[in-house]
Amino acid sequence: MPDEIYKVQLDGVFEGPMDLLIYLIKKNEVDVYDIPIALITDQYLKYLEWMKSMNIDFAGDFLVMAATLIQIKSRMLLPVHEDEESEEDPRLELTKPLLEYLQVKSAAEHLSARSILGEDTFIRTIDKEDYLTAGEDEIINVDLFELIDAFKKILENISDDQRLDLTADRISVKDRIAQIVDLLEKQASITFGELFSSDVNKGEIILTFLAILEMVKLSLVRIVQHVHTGIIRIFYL
Amino acid sequence: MEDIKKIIEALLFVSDSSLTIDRIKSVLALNSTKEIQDALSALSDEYEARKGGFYLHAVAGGYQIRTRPEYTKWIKRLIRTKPVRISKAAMETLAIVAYKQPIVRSDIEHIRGVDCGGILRTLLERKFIRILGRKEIPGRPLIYATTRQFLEIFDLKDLKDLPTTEEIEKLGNTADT
Amino acid sequence: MEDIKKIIEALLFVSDSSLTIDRIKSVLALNSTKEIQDALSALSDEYEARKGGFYLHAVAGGYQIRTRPEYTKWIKRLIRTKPVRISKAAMETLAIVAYKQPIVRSDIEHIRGVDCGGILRTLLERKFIRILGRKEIPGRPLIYATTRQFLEIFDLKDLKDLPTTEEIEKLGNTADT
Repeated sequence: MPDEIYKVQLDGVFEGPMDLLIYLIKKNEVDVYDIPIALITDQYLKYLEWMKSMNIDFAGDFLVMAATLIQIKSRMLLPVHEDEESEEDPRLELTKPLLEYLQVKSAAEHLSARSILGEDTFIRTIDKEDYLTAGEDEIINVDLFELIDAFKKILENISDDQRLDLTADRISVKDRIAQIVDLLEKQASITFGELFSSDVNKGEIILTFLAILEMVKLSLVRIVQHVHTGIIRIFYL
Repeated sequence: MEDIKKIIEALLFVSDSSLTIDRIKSVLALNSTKEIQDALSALSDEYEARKGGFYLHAVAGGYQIRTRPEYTKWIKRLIRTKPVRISKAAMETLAIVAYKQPIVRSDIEHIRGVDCGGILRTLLERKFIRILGRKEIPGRPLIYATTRQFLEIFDLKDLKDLPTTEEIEKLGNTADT
Repeated sequence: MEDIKKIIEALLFVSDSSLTIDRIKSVLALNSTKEIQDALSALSDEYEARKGGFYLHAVAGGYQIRTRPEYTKWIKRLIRTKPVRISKAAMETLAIVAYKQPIVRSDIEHIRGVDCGGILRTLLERKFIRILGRKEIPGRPLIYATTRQFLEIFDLKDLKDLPTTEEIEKLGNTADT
């Protein structure tokens, strides 16, 4: 076994536990639908041991799979009662994901085998600048990833305490502010009642309230309460 | 007609992605789809007749001028650019996104059995995949899907052009034996 | 000879700069300059005869396929119309506004470390951002935020759909492919 593993090693370390399992199944020429669980578990664990002895780092996923294998193996050892015929083969837990992964592997191979642009065929690469008059610098296509990427690069250059306010909550408040501004742009003022009527849950109400507070702080709005009716109205400044 | 053909040829020559008929229509401010279709097929016929270094290819719902595969060897000698080369792990992840889209990261990782964060980032960067939005489940994870560029790179007219997994398996089985 | 012409056409087609005869010679591993010259003039004659969207241009001691100037107008329309294009500096500024909104100019400039006046104006003109109001601090600076159009362009339902910074970081660094 160690020799064989060494050979495998030359082909590259296994990407994950599924990769290793599929290798073992192919090597032993066994049926995915009828996996000799004891044999495969044994070889799987030996491989992990070998990786450890070679000081090769491997992800925790390998250990999770090892636990799964051992569990299936022990369930297989339990006596099957006549009346429990309908019980699922414990190995199905392994077969289903293995089949799915095998499908993915074939699909990936199919993609690799296609005629790939930039590899098997080429298009013209032209300098768009020739056609642009404005002195704009490097032009990129707008795409959400570009936006995230731009922000990630900025983040790398700012200190930690400045980034604390970038959690999902803060973004929700910002979102609510944008919605309120949209409303105010249409009608200049809005009552508290109108603003909260659509809010069904507590979280939403708090969010709206936080948004209004933030807007007041930013002097985006002015809040006025009518002396007689008690109606609170928000004015867009 | 003659002129439209020439303009379209010039457009095809500078476009870095495949041009849809709708796009050509809006650039030319034309209403007639037929005129554009006729010009495109006339161009294609011409390129086939002269059998030059390039041809008109229908891909990603549009049209693109590409070099003929028989000259790849020479082109590679000229432009020593980084080849597209995609790692096996990246290709597997891309295949999962392509076949199961829209899909969230945890589902991809469930299938592959390993962390895919770095690979997803690479695929995003190379514009093979994009973020579609968020899934309305706890944690509101990001949803991934393939891009138009993915279709262009892998020479697909549309997503339906991808063979089904059963079709691939049949191909694989015959190749194995 | 026929073949050399086609190969050269494919090379000219993909090259982003002009090709010298020496360069072509080395790619084709040919000794004869004449053969290449003949192929080039045959190509040029062909392009002139068909009067298509492009021609062979001799520049800086080399050759290049170029689109005919009479179609520049259309090409500009193609490049300028969608897909939306934006400069890198503008993208950075837009990212700051998107994630830190509502935000004033001085804060944006503090993060980017450079003047952003011109870029903000462009982003306003293109309706990516809008002015929310003025901050009640000395100088009463303008407060910026993104627009509905911004969401549409980036295919976001709302601002909550923007990946959070933690998510961005969790994606980790680009994996080697």
